[in-house]
Amino acid sequence: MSDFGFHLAFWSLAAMTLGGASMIIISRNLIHAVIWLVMSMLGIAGLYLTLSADFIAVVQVLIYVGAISVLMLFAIMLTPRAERDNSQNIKTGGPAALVVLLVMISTLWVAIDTDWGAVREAALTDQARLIGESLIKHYILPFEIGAVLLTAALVGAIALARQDDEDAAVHAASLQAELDGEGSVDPVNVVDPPIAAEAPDSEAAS
Amino acid sequence: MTTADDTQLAMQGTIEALTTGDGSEPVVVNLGPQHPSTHGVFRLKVTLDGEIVQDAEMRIGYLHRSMEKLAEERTYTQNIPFTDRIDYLAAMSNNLAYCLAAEELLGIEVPPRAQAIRVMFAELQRVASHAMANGTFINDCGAWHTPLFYMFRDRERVLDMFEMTCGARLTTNYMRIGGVAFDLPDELLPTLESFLADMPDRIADYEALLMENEILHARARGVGVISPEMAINSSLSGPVLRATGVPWDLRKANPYCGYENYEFDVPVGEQGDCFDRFLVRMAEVKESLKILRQVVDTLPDGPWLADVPLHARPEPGEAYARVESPRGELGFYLVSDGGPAPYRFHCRPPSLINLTALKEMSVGGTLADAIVTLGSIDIVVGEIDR
Amino acid sequence: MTATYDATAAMEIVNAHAPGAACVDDGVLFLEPERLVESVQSLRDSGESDLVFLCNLTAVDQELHFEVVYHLQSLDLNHILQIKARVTDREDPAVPSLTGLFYGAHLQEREVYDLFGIRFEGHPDLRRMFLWEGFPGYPLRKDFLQMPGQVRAGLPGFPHESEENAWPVPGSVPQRPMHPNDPQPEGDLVVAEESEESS
Amino acid sequence: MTDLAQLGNVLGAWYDFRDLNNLQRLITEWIAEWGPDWLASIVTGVLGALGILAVVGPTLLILIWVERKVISRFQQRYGPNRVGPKGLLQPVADAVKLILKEQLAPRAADKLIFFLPPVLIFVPGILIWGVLPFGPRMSVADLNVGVLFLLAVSGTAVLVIFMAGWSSNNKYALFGAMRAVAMSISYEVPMVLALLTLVVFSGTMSVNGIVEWQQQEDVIFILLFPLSAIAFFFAASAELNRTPADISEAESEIVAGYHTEYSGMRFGLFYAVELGNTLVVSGFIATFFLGGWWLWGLDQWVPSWIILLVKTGAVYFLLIWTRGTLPRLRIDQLMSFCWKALVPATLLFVVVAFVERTLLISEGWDTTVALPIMAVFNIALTLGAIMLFARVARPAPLRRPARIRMAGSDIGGLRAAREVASRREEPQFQVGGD
Repeated sequence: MSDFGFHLAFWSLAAMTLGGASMIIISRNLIHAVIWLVMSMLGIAGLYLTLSADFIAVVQVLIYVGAISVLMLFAIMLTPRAERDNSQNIKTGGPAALVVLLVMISTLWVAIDTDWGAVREAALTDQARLIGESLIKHYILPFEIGAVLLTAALVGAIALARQDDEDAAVHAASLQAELDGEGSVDPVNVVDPPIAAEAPDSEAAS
Repeated sequence: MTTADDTQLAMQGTIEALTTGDGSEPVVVNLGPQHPSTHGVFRLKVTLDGEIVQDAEMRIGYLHRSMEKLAEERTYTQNIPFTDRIDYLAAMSNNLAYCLAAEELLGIEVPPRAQAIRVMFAELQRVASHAMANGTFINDCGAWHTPLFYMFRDRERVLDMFEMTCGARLTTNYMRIGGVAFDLPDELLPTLESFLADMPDRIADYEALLMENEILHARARGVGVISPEMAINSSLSGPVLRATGVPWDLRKANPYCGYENYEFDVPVGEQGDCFDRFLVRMAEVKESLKILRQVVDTLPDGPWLADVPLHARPEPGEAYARVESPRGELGFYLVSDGGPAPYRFHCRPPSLINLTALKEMSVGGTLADAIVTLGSIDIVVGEIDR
Repeated sequence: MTATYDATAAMEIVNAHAPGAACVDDGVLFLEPERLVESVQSLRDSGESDLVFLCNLTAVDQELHFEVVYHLQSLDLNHILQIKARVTDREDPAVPSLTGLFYGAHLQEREVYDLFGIRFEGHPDLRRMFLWEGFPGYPLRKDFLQMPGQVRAGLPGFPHESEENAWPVPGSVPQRPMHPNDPQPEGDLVVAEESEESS
Repeated sequence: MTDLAQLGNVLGAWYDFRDLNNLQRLITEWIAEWGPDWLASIVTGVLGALGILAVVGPTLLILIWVERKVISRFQQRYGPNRVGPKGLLQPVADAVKLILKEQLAPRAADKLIFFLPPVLIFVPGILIWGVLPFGPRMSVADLNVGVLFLLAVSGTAVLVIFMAGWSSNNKYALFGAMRAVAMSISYEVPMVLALLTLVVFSGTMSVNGIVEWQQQEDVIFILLFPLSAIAFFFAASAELNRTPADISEAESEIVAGYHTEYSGMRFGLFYAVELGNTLVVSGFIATFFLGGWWLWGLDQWVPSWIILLVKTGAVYFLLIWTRGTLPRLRIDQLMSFCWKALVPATLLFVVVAFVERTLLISEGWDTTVALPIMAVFNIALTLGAIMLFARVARPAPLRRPARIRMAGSDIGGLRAAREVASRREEPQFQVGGD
């Protein structure tokens, strides 16, 4: 890969990644935010590719784009509609921005300060095999610990996903109150807008 | 789209779901009036929790033409074409039921040849109607139109026979008070013979294709179940009732047009689920073919229309005549005040009354089950709304 | 062959449970609307009549009163019985609902309510079915959209028949000759074309 | 005969048409003579993409015709036969109609996200072709992680479908999208496991590597791992939204699923990509399980890509066949079939593959003897697993047969019903059951 092609790829991918990341913060709609996140993830996957890490790139797409983002979308769809607004985060984001800025500066400082031993020779051709072998041969213990941890997480998730009756009761009570007071609801306002006004999230999750 | 009572309904559903410990919000989904599986302008409003149907409410009337009122201003003969439009997939049966009621009012004896022809066309209509019902039912189960097209072949042949007899395919207007409008054309009997010769093979094809189809079993077995007690209490009739195991067939119980002279059997199901309805219809087609065979073999000669004045004025009185239409008990209740037109013209629509139990059958199942159940009831919206 | 169940026998069964609730008039069993439910229940539950199947439920507008007509069928004994209930109040006609006895009455009663305006008291979901809520009037009543001067709704007679009932009196419903070859009405009948021009 | 052979030699000397890669190599070598080498790699990429588009575009049009024609034949009708000879121009006419049609968007739709999916859906739809080897050196990118790439790219399509369904602001569309997502997540598991069998056994994650392994060992994978092939076929048809698993666009239930609100060419794009995906997945099934471009030496004589296309066509025909024949399963049945039948079965075969691979590599069994034995063993195991599933995992209502009895002279109500039901004799008609 010549320098020009490399630079072209790097800068466009970097722009894609960072642009997507900023749009996550800016967009008010959580679903939009997830879609920008996906764009950012794809940019990162592309960056991996420019570093000849094709296995990592593909795994990035497989896991983050294909799985994690879908998981996030599911989580959003399962959230009550009122809590799906991204706008409050912007208002209370001052201190958070400060923290993020500090982290970013320190990371940048470390990145610039470190003497990166650039790989000049040809890229590894069989990374998947190497990664697999090192996982199974050299790092078998951490690998197994990770597996056990994930299994535990899976079981825990199922246990947590069981319905919490108290929450439901509170929610039901508030809805009932709303319904009781609904005698005076102006039917003109109720026809149609509930969906139209709330934009595309009709309720439901299968 | 959402209306005020939709919203209220949804909220009520939410509250119910939350208090019963299942925390998801219900959705109201309209199946119809324009929807691929409602077979007409029929609207089923289902409240869904995820995919589970919590409530099913039907909204009908999109095809309401007020036929019962219109019929009060037409003479008895002029009303016959209306009956075609009531159940346009079984026009012959409707013609027949109405003519039987009018004949009862007028006290007319129908010649034997006309009776046999009536039986012939009523049974042909049953074959055609069941072909349509079973085909669309499999379509509602998600098949990609193939069984439907297979069954349309048979229906097509029946409709061809209608066409050569009375010139119309769908809205036949063939029966008359006192008989039938035309005698059988010469080419009909050979056509019918070849039809009867081909059908057993066809039915064997369908059985091979559908009856042992595991996916069809999975979709239709144990779905839309109704008990025989509930079926009787809900006034269900036709294959829906017989699928529950109740052997009630008006052709046997109250023979008309000389059905008592023909040998046939009444198939009944066991579970009362959608698959049994499908099987009962399949078996009924076979029985109809049996009847047709006998009709062809014993077709009497003679006049095909009794001498009935076109301007018939029945004595004041009333009549309730019913036939076993492909969809169930189809009755016509006529009241005469001695005038030229019926004073009251009422049709007992099997499609509408069979829908009574739709909610019972579909609540608790999934959305897909509700569609299959609706398909298995075999509705004709023209008959529901009239 | 389905037999017609003897109305007198049915009357005896009903009167045994609800004395005086039933009477037979011209071979037809009439039930008193107030005690309709218990009367029909006795007919349904009695092993003798066994009328378990509600075939048909409809109504007839008899101009002065409504008749609600029930056809009840026994499947096992294979007989059918016609029952009528007279509703005399034309302003607010009401009969008790049979939905408690027959689930199958649900839609049929709604239909009658929709088209005749007869309320079925106790029906869990009595709304209009074919027509929309707020539709003016009840179409199957004989006085629905009756034109002033018209003697009664319906077809008064055949064209070739006697003079007085041949065609509507002038000023009533404008009618078009059914067919050009049909005998054309005489007199100053308002024909359709003319009425279109005048209106 | 000799003339033909000579002609073949002449042609082969100038340009070996069995391998279209030669053409591309000629071009890159020519560019390398005068241009910078980044230009060569860009031109190679563009050429590959153009090549795919040039294949995919017309193929899609033909496929629409083929599918409609074949389905019509299944359904005893002619199919399109008005536009052009044998109706061949029907897809073109349809495309023109779709392009000219007004493109509607619901007023309450999320406009940006609503407009993107028809375009975005093309990205995975085209990318996935990149790793399909049409010949020994004929794939746009012979990635070392080709199998993983295939899964990753096909996984992203779900996101686009979700965007389409959610942004339409239509309940049918949302239902379709959620069903598609749930289905895709579930069926990715048996799909991955089925491919894992091959990867473990052949020891490579390159798609071409898997074909080469089959070529080297003279065996096709469907013989070695039939259950994986079946599972992959079913999972693929589920991911492709084809009957019996087309619940995300189940016509009789949710109208058209996620693309209910798309009209005109927007719908056309979804439709085209769906067909294209069907074709490419057929190609991958042919590649993974039927030996791809290789066919017991025939690939020496016939261009490899023709062999692949023929195999692809066979698999595609199978997909059309199932679509034309079978009804649709319900979503819960599909889910339980996936998690309770396909996943354990494919997992079992992963274990089997591990063991057999160990026997071959570590124990040094002779492949010419061992592979046939393993094939027989695996086929027997597959049949056993299917039988076991049919016996044990069958849902309860299906285990009783459905019976139709003839009422005979018993006509009546409940009493007659009891009488008919209590009759000893065999029912007239009985289907299903164990």
